[in-house]
Amino acid sequence: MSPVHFIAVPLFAAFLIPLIGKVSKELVKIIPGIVLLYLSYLSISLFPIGVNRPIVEIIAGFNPPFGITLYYGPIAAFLTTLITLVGFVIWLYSYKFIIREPTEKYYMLFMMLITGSTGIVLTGDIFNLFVFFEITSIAAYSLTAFLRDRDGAEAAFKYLLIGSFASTFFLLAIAIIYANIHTLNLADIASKIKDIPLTTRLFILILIIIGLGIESEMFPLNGWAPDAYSQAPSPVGAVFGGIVVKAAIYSLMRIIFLMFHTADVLHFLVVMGVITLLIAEMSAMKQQQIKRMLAFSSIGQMGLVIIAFGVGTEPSVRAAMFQMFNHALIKSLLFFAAGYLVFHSGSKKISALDGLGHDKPITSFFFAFGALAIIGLPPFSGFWSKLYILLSVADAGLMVPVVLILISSIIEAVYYLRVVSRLYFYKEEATDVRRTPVSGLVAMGILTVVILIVGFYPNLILHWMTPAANDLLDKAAYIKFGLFH
Amino acid sequence: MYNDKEASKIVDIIKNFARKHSLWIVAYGTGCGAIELPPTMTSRYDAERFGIRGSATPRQADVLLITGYLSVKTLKRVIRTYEQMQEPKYVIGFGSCTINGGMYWDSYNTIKALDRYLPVDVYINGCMPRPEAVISGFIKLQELIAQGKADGAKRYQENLEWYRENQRKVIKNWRMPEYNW
Amino acid sequence: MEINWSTILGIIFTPIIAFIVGVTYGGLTRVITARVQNRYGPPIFQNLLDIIKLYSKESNINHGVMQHLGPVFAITASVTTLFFVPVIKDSTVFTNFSFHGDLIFLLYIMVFGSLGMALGAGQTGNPNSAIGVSRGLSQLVGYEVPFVMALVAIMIQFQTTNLNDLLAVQDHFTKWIIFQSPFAFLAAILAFLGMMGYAPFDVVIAPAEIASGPPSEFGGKYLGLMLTSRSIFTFAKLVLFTDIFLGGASDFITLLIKTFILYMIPVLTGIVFPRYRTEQSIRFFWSWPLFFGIIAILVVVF
Amino acid sequence: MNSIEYILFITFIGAGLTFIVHHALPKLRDTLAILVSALDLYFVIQAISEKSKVVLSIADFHLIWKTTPYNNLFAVLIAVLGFLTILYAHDFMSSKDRLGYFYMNFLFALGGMYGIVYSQDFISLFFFWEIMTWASFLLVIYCCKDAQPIGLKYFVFSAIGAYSLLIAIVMLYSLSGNLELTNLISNFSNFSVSNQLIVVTLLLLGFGVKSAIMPLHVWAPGAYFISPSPFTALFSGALSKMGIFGIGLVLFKFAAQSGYFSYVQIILAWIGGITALLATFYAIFQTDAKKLLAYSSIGQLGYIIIGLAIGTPLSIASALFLTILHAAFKAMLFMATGAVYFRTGTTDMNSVSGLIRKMPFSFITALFGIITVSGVPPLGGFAAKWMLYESLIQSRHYFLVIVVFAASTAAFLYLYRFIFSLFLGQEEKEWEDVKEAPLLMVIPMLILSAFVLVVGVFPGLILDPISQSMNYLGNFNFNYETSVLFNEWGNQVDMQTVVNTIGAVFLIVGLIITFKGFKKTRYVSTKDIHTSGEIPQENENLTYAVDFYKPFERAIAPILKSSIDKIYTGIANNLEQAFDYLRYVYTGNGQTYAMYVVFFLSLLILFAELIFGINL
Repeated sequence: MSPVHFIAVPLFAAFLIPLIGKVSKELVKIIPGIVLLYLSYLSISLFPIGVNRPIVEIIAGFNPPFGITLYYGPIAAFLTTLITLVGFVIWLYSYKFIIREPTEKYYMLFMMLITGSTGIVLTGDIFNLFVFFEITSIAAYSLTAFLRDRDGAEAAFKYLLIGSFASTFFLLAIAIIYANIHTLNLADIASKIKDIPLTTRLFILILIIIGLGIESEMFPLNGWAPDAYSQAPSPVGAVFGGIVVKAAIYSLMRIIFLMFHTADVLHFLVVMGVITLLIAEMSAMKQQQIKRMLAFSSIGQMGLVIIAFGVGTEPSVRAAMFQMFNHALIKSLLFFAAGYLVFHSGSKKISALDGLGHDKPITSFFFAFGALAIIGLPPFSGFWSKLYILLSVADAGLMVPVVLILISSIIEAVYYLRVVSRLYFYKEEATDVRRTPVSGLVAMGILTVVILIVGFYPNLILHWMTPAANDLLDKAAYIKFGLFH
Repeated sequence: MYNDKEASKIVDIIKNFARKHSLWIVAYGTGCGAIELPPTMTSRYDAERFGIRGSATPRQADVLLITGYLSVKTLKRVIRTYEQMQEPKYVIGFGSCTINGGMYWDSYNTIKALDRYLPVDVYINGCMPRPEAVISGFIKLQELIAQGKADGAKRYQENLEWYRENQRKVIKNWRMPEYNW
Repeated sequence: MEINWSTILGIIFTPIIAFIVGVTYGGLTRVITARVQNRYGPPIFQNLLDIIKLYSKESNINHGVMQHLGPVFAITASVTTLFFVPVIKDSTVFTNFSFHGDLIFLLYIMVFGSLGMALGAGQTGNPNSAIGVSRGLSQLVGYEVPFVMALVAIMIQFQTTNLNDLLAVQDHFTKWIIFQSPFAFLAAILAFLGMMGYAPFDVVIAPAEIASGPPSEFGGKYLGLMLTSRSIFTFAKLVLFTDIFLGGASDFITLLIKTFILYMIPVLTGIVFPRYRTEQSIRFFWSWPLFFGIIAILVVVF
Repeated sequence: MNSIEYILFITFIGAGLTFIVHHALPKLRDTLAILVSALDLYFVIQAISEKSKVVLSIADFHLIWKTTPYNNLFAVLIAVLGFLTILYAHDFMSSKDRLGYFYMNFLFALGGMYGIVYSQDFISLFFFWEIMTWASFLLVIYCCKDAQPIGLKYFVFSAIGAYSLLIAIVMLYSLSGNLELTNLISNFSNFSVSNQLIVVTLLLLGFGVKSAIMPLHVWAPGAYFISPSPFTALFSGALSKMGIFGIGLVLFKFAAQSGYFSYVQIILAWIGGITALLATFYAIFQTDAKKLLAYSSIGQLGYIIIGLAIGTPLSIASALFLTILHAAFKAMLFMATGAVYFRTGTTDMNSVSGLIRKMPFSFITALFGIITVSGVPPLGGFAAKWMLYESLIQSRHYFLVIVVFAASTAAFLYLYRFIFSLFLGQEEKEWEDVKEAPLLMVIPMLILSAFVLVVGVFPGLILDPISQSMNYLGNFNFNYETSVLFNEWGNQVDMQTVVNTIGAVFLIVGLIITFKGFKKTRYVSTKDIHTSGEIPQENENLTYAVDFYKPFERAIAPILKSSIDKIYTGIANNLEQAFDYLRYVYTGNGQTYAMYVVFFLSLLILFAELIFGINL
């Protein structure tokens, strides 16, 4: 029972699934569920340990800095829990949603994606990070094109194009680092980074920012996102919004806080975050397709998270984590609901949603709920994280970002509420009532309940955020644990 | 002390005195007679001396002044106006046309004798009667009122059927609201 | 409030006197008008005869309870106004409740009647009545503003809102407020023209246009009641102005003289002027009277 | 568990339950809602006596609720109005659908308001402020498709207000580490003047939006117009009072400490005055009863804001008095209008007319309502207006008092228009078979009518709690008796004498006029009028309704030209256009995206030193 399972088990499952697919289709559908259930159980059971004292696993006997280590600290614990839980819910949703053959491929890619993202979160080695990154991205590319239609293929190609930029630059950065200080262990790099001459370090920083910024949807590197989100099947959208991006942002922040933790870099992050937020929300305003709208909205949310990270104080990082958590849940809920709404209305257009509130009352209710939650209205969980971000940003004395964030959230409110009122009030009579499959409803129900509970007891999450934030901010501790445990 | 019969008599005297000295006329300016009213009211023959003045609506008026011939169409309006007035109310037929049709004696669409359709209290003959005549007519009416003999309204009530009959005879499209008491 | 005989006497006699004086003034108006138009004119008690005649009408009609109550509202307002104005300066009988109310109360109770009247006229369903009411209310907004300005100026100047205090202030004729703040007087008297509703401000009851407007459906006892309340109200307003500007009156003779002089202002203007259109009269009230009012206030401030 | 906990708990749980009950067994839904509001009322009364306090630790904040006289005043207002409106809603809404939704949001709004008034710290205030906002938003868009843009406008403006509140809150937090009211009040004087001003301005802005002060009022007419009448009554009566509540708190707890208080007062007072005047002018030319009432209530809130801003004891008293009274009479008027709507299906003043004999109780309610609004004695409105004028004059605001007086005189116009068009005038054939509203709708109206009458005679009854809450706001003392009001120069007006006089004369004359010639006095229909002898046809329209105040409109034409609403709409449209262009940053073309990446890279490399600095 060790963090390794987080990577090994889904990877193994991923390889197993096609073989089983030959035997029975049903089993294929079941297995990921079991795996994710196990992983969530594992993550929850490991959680207290990881939070108290980081577990450092050593792969294949070599001690760090030579061997590959897994660093299971508080933040890793938190993120793995988040990933596995959201993953489980997504599986629950996909169970009835992904009816299109070949399902085993879908689940295999899904498992690989889980593997990759948990790996990104866990690994303590930068090259290993790159590898997991590739796993994730490749899985993501192929999931984007899963529907095998024209738009999907196009979106996947764009994603691949931009993604290849990302991996190239990231790899280049790693190469330069290795060439200079002959190590790949993050902790080790963090301790030695100062030996690299300044210009080289700047170059590395730029390469990393671009390489990881692409995956974490930083403007202007996020061109792939809207297409990928909107063309991929809905659960995949949830996967992107809930898992991939979170992992990417985590890795970006981890590297920046470890190696380039200076005021200027943080300011740069804040500025980029604000730009990302504003531009994303503004472009979301007039979108025609609902899933594109959701995509832009989640880019905006990422901008918010980047701002909060960029402020770089302990409460702000805490707030950022909390926001990541809320966003993962709420955006998944929205994607789930939107998935069935689109599926039912038979068109991706928002204008086609008129009066669906009467045809699909429960799904529409979930969508409305998610909309209210993501705008940041009480008593939903979104309110607290937004409040905390604002408080922390203001505490750092940055009033301008506060105002801009609020303006952006007014815009957000406008376009979400437009959709909601379309759902309920644009057509009064129900045309044909169709049921959403139980598994989907259960998935959405779970998310809703969690959102409400967290909305009323934010401490449930916040309580664990403080150590996580410290883990991210406290470079010395990371080096200490990462190198000699 | 007076017994209440005499008391009521005294009250009647006061009432009649007041009525006599304040006659508000609603002048129904049909035909040519209307032209005689302005001189009657204005400075030359100042009729206000006798408390005579025009009133804006039949609700406030006491005297209905029919100046000249009445075509059948007009009769309808006149009847309506008369019935909207408050009692006691008086009608003055003004000019020969109201008496016997005057120069319209053989016209196909004027009424000849106003008395068959509305209870006239005082006629002023002449074509046209001069303002002096008009004023003397008013004074005659005042005398009648003082003696309590100007009971046109009462007559109209009592012989309503007769009046209605006559009215219906000339007015073909009879669409009048009932005159409820 | 303590009941004593002087109060009761005042309550009984004030309205009667007010009625008689008001009616006589009404008659005088007609006589004077006649004289100006080179006529002989009616007897001076003509209005009294009219009112008695109207009461003695045998049949009456109404269009519903609001029309029935409209004139009652009117007379309530006028009598109440009268009761809250000290008719005779520091006499125990004729300063009825003037200590229990003040100018602002008077401002409001004065519109009370016209609003009640408007409700009554409204129920008749006669378009002319509605038009008259709309004109009247519009004009009300016109002349209330300068009037209030004048009153505010005076209130601030003498630090009181009670009429008796104002009377106490102007104990000698040099201290009359008409001399102390003439601009306030100008504003108020111009507003007074509108208040009395004689030409050129008689847009409300414009007999030739809208068949006497609001009262056009009122006849018999209702009209009589309206005329009664109008007589009383005229007197009340005159007394109010006398108290505010002309230092009140300590006996009836002075009261009659002062009120008569005041009364002649609207009457004489009314005789010689044609009628304004409604918006013209509103604009008039918002031009010169407003200007005088502002001057009055500024004079007080600096 | 003490009363406040009960109140919040019951209301929110009740809200959820009604929604569920609506789907399970709809019969009980209304009863449940009424029960909840009744319980709230009971516990609010309880809370007054027991002085309860709640501290709830949530997300490392302490949310504090406490009963102070000021809070109780508003809480009672909300509770009573909520109870009556829900009672009214039972019949009014009976024919509608989505009732679970309606009642749930109704109770959520109520709960939000309770949370606001009892809150003693800014987090809980904001928390419930937002709940109230979205609940009311959902009720505004309740009816139909047309309501959507209006509701959105309402939400956007509320959001602007709420977020300016939030910015202020955030500033306060960063300035003085916590958000408890008592704490902030004591620390406030330590802040720098600029900070004080900014915070106060933002707070006033935030609260001002809800109470629809002039430049930010544009949401109100639409929202009041489109929302279902029972909620409109609550909306204008209680919900907009939350703004007043906040403004009072800000002015006398915070702004009073800063050196610039007098300027704030002047500016706010004039804003209130202009609001009152312009809103009245706009109200005069409305053709829909509910829009008219909406503008009217904007104007009334203008008076209240003036009263608060002037800040003399009498003026504050008048403001709070008017707050309570406005809740009552505006509820009455909206309920009466709702009753008309319930029976005729429209509130268009050009089409409805002559309902007085069909709906006498609604007429009486409307009559009392307009008399109270106009401030004519003997009803409650007079006391409030009187105190306001006196305080304005005695605090030497000469021209403001003129503005206010002009506004309240002009108010007669729209009030008469309202009652004339709906109830008086020609009794058209179209509305022959209209009946009086059902009992449960009439009862609340009559209760409120009785209330304004009693308050008119004995203003002291209301002035007692008001003076207590004023002592909470600061040491404001003023002189009054149960039925006598005094101004600061010692002049008095004795309501009882007034009422006795008026009553006596009215009674005597009324009896005389009724019984003189009783037999020969008869009722005639409104068709039997002086029409120069012409006999009006059955379908002939004799109603004078369209362009009722044309002459006045001509007189004040220049004022009406400007419309703030247009400006806002223009801004919104232009912004949307801009966004529409801006979204083409994402061309959907892979090469462009790749180009972005390259550009960004080159940018960073070029300005690396500049951006990331040298101390990396």
